Amino acid sequence: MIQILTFAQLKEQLQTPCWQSPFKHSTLAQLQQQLIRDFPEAKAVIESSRFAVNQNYAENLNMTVGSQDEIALIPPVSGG
Amino acid sequence: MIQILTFAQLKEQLQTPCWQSPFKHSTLAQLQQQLIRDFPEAKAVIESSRFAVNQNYAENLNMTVGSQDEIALIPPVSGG
Amino acid sequence: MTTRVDIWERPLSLDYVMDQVSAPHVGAISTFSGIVRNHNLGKAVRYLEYECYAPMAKKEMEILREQALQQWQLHDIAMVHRVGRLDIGESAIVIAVASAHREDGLAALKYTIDTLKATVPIWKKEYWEDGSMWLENCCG
Amino acid sequence: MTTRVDIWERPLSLDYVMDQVSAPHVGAISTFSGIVRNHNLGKAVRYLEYECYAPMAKKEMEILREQALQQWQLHDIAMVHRVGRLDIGESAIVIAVASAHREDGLAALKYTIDTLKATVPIWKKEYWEDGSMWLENCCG
Repeated sequence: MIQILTFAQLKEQLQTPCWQSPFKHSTLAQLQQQLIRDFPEAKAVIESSRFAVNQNYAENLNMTVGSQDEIALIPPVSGG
Repeated sequence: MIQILTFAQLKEQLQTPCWQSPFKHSTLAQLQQQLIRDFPEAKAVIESSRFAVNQNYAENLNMTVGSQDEIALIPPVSGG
Repeated sequence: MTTRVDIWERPLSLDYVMDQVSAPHVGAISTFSGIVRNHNLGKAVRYLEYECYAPMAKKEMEILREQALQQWQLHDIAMVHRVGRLDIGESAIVIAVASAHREDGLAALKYTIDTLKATVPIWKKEYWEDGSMWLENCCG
Repeated sequence: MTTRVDIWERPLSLDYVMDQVSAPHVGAISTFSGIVRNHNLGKAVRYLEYECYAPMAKKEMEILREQALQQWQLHDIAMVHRVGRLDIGESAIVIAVASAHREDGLAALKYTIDTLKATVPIWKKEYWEDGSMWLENCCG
């Protein structure tokens, strides 16, 4: 099972700080599509968010991840 | 009599914080020439210095000044 | 990971980051403090709440710190970001850059705050009299 | 003439200039401190002596402050230069710039210190073990 950490407006819209995908392995693109299917009202913020894998931004959505990875979906940041 | 305030290396080379010209009126160019005649060993620093008249930098040496003006010769600055 | 980047839940101190970067061969210290304003986009702000993805935020701050140290001639950089509730006038971020010469320090300071605002996973929510909203650093 | 520019014979305080520019609508405070280093141009420095043409120095500082306030969107700028004998690690100049947004503040801070070093009639003499020399701000 893959878990995805969520933050800020994304966390509020998904109503959980940690969304659980049914997959054992998946590309980030598949996870994104699954999220949009489960939360169609959050499509805009999901698509404007970037994935991080093990605390590093993913370069693209082709990357395959598994249940051992720490996955986070990072909505547009507003620090500083 | 025109007085010229001096500072830093210029003050040390002229050995006075306030040099007195014999003129009542003079252009800045004439004052500069007089200074170089009196202190030939200070020619380099005199020529690299800028005149200030009444606490404003003079645009050029054509300006005529008199004994009522506050004249200063400003060597290259090094504040900050 | 050094202690030169950090995230605090308590009030920040500019003196703290300045002390961290001070040394006898430092000729210039440039600092930036990002402060909670009493208004934004025409609305009166009551307070802000900052949230972060702490381990990744520290990692990203360390990455941008290393990038700045490589790009310019610097002695050191220290920065602390605050999270939790912040009131008007309180600092959300303090950064200090120490250098021998000012040009490098000022350029690195701008790079550091610009990059932090673009990459570090920290979010702020603005609270007004009549509502609240998560913000995005779209345009600085 | 405001009290936002000054020349002190005593140790400077960054807090002093930061307090002068703080206000509830300020979102960014950028500061610069110019500090006496323990070496310069390959020589070990013991201490510095700063001298100034005080009335004109304040006037020039006020002029460049007004230029910066006109050129960028700023809340306020304050600066103090120190004169007399300064030891290693002591600040010769402190500048604080307050703005709503960081870009203006950082640009104005750079303009202020660059222009101050080029135009304000202040001079420093460096003292080493074996001599001393008046310096010139030729190249920053």
